[in-house]
Amino acid sequence: MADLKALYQEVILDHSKNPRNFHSLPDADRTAVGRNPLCGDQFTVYLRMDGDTIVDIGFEGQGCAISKSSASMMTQAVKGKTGVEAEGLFDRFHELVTGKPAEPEALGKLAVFSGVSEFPIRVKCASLAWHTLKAALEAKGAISME
Amino acid sequence: MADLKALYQEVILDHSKNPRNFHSLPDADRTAVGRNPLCGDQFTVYLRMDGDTIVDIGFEGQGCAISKSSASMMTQAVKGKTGVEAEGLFDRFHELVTGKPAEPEALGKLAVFSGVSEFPIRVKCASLAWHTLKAALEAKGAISME
Amino acid sequence: MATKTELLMDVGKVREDFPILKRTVHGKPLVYLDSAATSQKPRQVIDAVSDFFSRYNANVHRAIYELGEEATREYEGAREKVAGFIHARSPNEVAFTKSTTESLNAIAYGWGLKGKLREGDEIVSTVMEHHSNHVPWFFVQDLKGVKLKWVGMTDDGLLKMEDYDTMITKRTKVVTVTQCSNVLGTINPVQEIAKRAHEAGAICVVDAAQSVPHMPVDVQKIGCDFLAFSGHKMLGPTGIGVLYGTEERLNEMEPLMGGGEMVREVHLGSAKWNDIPFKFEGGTPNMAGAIGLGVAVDYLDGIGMDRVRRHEKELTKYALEALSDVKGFHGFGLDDVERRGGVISFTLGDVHPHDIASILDVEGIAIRSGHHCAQPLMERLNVPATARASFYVYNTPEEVDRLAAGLRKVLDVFA
Amino acid sequence: MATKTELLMDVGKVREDFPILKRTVHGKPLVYLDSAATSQKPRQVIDAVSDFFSRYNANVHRAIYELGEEATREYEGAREKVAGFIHARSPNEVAFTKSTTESLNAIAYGWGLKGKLREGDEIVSTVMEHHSNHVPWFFVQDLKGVKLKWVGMTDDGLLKMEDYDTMITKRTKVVTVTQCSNVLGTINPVQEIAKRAHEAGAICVVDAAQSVPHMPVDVQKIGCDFLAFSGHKMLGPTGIGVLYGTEERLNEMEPLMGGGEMVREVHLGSAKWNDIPFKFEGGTPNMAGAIGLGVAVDYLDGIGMDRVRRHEKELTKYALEALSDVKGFHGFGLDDVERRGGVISFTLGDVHPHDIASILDVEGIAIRSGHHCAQPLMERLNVPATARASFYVYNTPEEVDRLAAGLRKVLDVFA
Ligand SMILES: Cc1ncc(COP(=O)(O)O)c(C=O)c1O
Ligand SMILES: Cc1ncc(COP(=O)(O)O)c(C=O)c1O
Repeated sequence: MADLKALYQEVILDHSKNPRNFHSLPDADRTAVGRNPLCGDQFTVYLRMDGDTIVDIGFEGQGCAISKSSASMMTQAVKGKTGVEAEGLFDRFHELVTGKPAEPEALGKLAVFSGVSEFPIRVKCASLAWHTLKAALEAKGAISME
Repeated sequence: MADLKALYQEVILDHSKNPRNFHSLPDADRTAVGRNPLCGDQFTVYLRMDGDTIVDIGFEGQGCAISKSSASMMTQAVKGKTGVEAEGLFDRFHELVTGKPAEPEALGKLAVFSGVSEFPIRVKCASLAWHTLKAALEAKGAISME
Repeated sequence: MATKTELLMDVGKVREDFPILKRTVHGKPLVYLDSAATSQKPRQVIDAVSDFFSRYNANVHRAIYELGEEATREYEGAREKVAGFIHARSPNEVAFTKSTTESLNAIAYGWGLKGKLREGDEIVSTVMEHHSNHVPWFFVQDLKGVKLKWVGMTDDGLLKMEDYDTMITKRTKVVTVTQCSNVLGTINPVQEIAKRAHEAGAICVVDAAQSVPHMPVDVQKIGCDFLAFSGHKMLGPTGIGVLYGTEERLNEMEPLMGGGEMVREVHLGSAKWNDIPFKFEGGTPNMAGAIGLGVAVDYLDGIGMDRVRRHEKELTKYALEALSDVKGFHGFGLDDVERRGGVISFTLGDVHPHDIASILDVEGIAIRSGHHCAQPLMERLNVPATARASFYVYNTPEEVDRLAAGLRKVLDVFA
Repeated sequence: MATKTELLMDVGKVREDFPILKRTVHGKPLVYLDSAATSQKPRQVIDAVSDFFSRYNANVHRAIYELGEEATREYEGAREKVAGFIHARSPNEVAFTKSTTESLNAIAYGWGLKGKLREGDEIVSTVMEHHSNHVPWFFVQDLKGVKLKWVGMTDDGLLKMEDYDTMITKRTKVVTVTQCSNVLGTINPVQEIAKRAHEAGAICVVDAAQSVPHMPVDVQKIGCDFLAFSGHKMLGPTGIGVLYGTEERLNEMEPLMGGGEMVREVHLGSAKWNDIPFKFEGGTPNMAGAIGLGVAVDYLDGIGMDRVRRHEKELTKYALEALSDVKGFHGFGLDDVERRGGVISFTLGDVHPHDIASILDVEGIAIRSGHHCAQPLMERLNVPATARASFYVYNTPEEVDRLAAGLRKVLDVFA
């Protein structure tokens, strides 16, 4: 049976209620909007870059607990990383939430999202912010997940 | 089992091969075209009237053996009759081919079409010319049976 | 208020007919509360579809052999049943489409865009419509320069009837409205709206996707010109819908789809249309779907639409009370079940509807969350999304209790 | 020539899967020779449809619960299977419609009328088309002032390829053609035609209603821009069709139907479309139909389309010989079975096709008579109607023998 406790871990609930870096960046040099039309979720991700390094990141928008907490924890995880590193992290994260974790240890705190893999329909929620980050890094303005 | 011999009686085959009154009437004062888009059948019925009496009738067109022989025998049956009589005959005929004959004796030779009642799909064939006659009497130019 | 035993008597027997209700989800017996999206199917309908494919599958209308005759008889029989069900004057007023959506597009293109509408004409709609009754009219607006207006809504979820006074003008050619909101359950006074439309010389189009399945609908009493609904929401198969129109309207309407069956004559570059309703059924129709829908109509007739409506009314009443006991439950729409159908949209504290649905799913309870294809209404309600539970003939008060318990579980998770 | 035993080996096993083939008509075992109109269904497909309704019936895409997830997985799985079957580059190039007819209308309206076509543009079609590939283009002609031209046909039933030399001009925007004639069985050189279209900067639309069910079809090899076919002609359920288009074409195409599912955002008066292929799937799709079609594709893949084609080729060859022995038999189309599909249109002396079909029906044999929704072709052939026998995976040489015997019976009746 799918394990709700594993999905809605304390950390996740905490981040969904008190999202970190939950604000725009007035001096952002990259921005992207990500939407999940399935549930109406929508986030904007703001980046301030120094060369290839994400020196600051913020996000705004609305979504379910999984998408919001994932966005929040993502901002913490990628701050200070290069774009390439961030995308690598996304790959690991995606493996985790789809139940095929190759290097879970590389994920650190993000490992709390392992419960998502039992809820395939929530994979999109968990990865929405990441897809949006990727779009921002690649200078695509908007993405949509169906 | 449906009886083919009853459907394709000698008389019917004869009329289908040698249709009577199979020509237009140059001096027709009523004309109508009847179509059965199901099979591409199409007949034109020409009437010359004296008051309410059908003094002459002809038909042209193409169709299956049932529709053509029915048209042919119809022309014989209604010549000299009034429009009202002809429509009464059509009612009897329709009862016959749909298997509910109320006064079969009134039909005379037309009784050979009783076999049609076992082939519901052919009812439209058998009655196409009659519907066209009715349309001509009512001064409707064209009818279509679906 | 409905006592449980009172309701259960019939429903227990009805439930026996729905194979899917025997299944479990995440180890729990399924509680299906999403019939407004699509209904479940009784075995009578499932068997009718199988039976068509196993015994007399053939193309209708054009086959001159036994199978085709049987298929045509059943297909046209289904049309008669549907016509009778909505009290159409004649089966000729019923055309089969694939869905409410196709029916509404057929009207917008066929009567509107390709037919009667001219630049400057006006269409009066409402803020309460499903996307399927919005977007087709946007096409007409964009391609024909027709102006759209939308009647507003009170905070209770009622149409602002007074808006019709100002919005319907002599330029109004179409008044379109949903008979029952798929979000709020509000039952709109379509008879009154049709009357107002006609007084102004406009036609009235009714989206009956949420009404025909759930309550007695009489197109003659409503007096509408067109009415659209879907088979899959009324115990029927998927891929079959109904376009009802009065003979007069259907005769003046152009077909949306060109193809086989809908023509009388085709020459290179020109064609003559078949008679109604066939001219709206281009291509090989969904025969199994139509025949299955006919059986669904039989099934509903067997229960009686008055009974269906009463059952849902009692269940909704029971649910509104049971759910209002849940902390943080906020229901949208009217309290008065006489004026609403068995659809309850709600929020629960600040838990996102998506999380509500996910947690309920683990409890075996299927509800919907999102914008319910009614974004303009969501904007009006000023919420990004709601959760929605909706009822049908097979639902029970016990299932409502399980929903209430499920919502308490949601609160636990988010405590 | 095919020996009977050679063919029967596989076919006997295939026939076991089709429940309808066990039935009798007028007391005789059914001989179904009308698969070009609609095919029969194997129990695998029938069961898949029942199974959907009995076990996991739910709306796809928007349901956030187990049933909906299962339904979405199977529905999208069906899309992948169909995409693989025709060698599309991606499942995104496959949209589900209700039929070939809807697919062709969707192209004519969505890419043509509402999209890329302008007054004075030209469309090159052929005299061989089914009404479903004629009438939608008449709409574009009438509403947009586009000019239509039709490539002619030789007496053998081949397209006059040289007509393309003169008819395709720099004003040509669309070249549309059926891959296989539903009357003559002629297989047209669509790859060559697509090439010519592209050389002139036009797109190529292929009506594959009679090809995809009967032979290997590779959209990339053909190089067409759009391709349309129906599930019901390829062992699948009724009410499901396919619109294939390259990503580029689908992206530049407007949707035919507005409604739920096909939008990303809706505001009062405006909407943004969803991504391909969803923007072409307005309204609740025929989920059972799509899933059943996926299983039909599995079934055909299990046999192998090369085998299907070979079987029909051998059967057609056998039939052309067997029937030519019947007095008065006149077959239309090519003798060379390499260039034709398993469709034989014929006349028998001066017996009207309707009478032929009626008499054969009494013998348990189902064939078609009429204009086969190809009146312009009938005019070209200068016949009001033909009789037509068509074959599929479940037909046998014995059935061809019964057809020949049936035709002799027809002659007896009319002797
Ligand atoms: C060549 C051809 N095109 C189009 C169609 C139309 O298919 P449907 O009726 O499934 O839309 C058919 C079948 O009737 C056909 O044979
Ligand atoms: C009010 C209303 N109108 C239209 C529709 C569209 O119905 P369908 O998706 O069957 O075309 C729906 C259902 O989704 C609905 O609830």
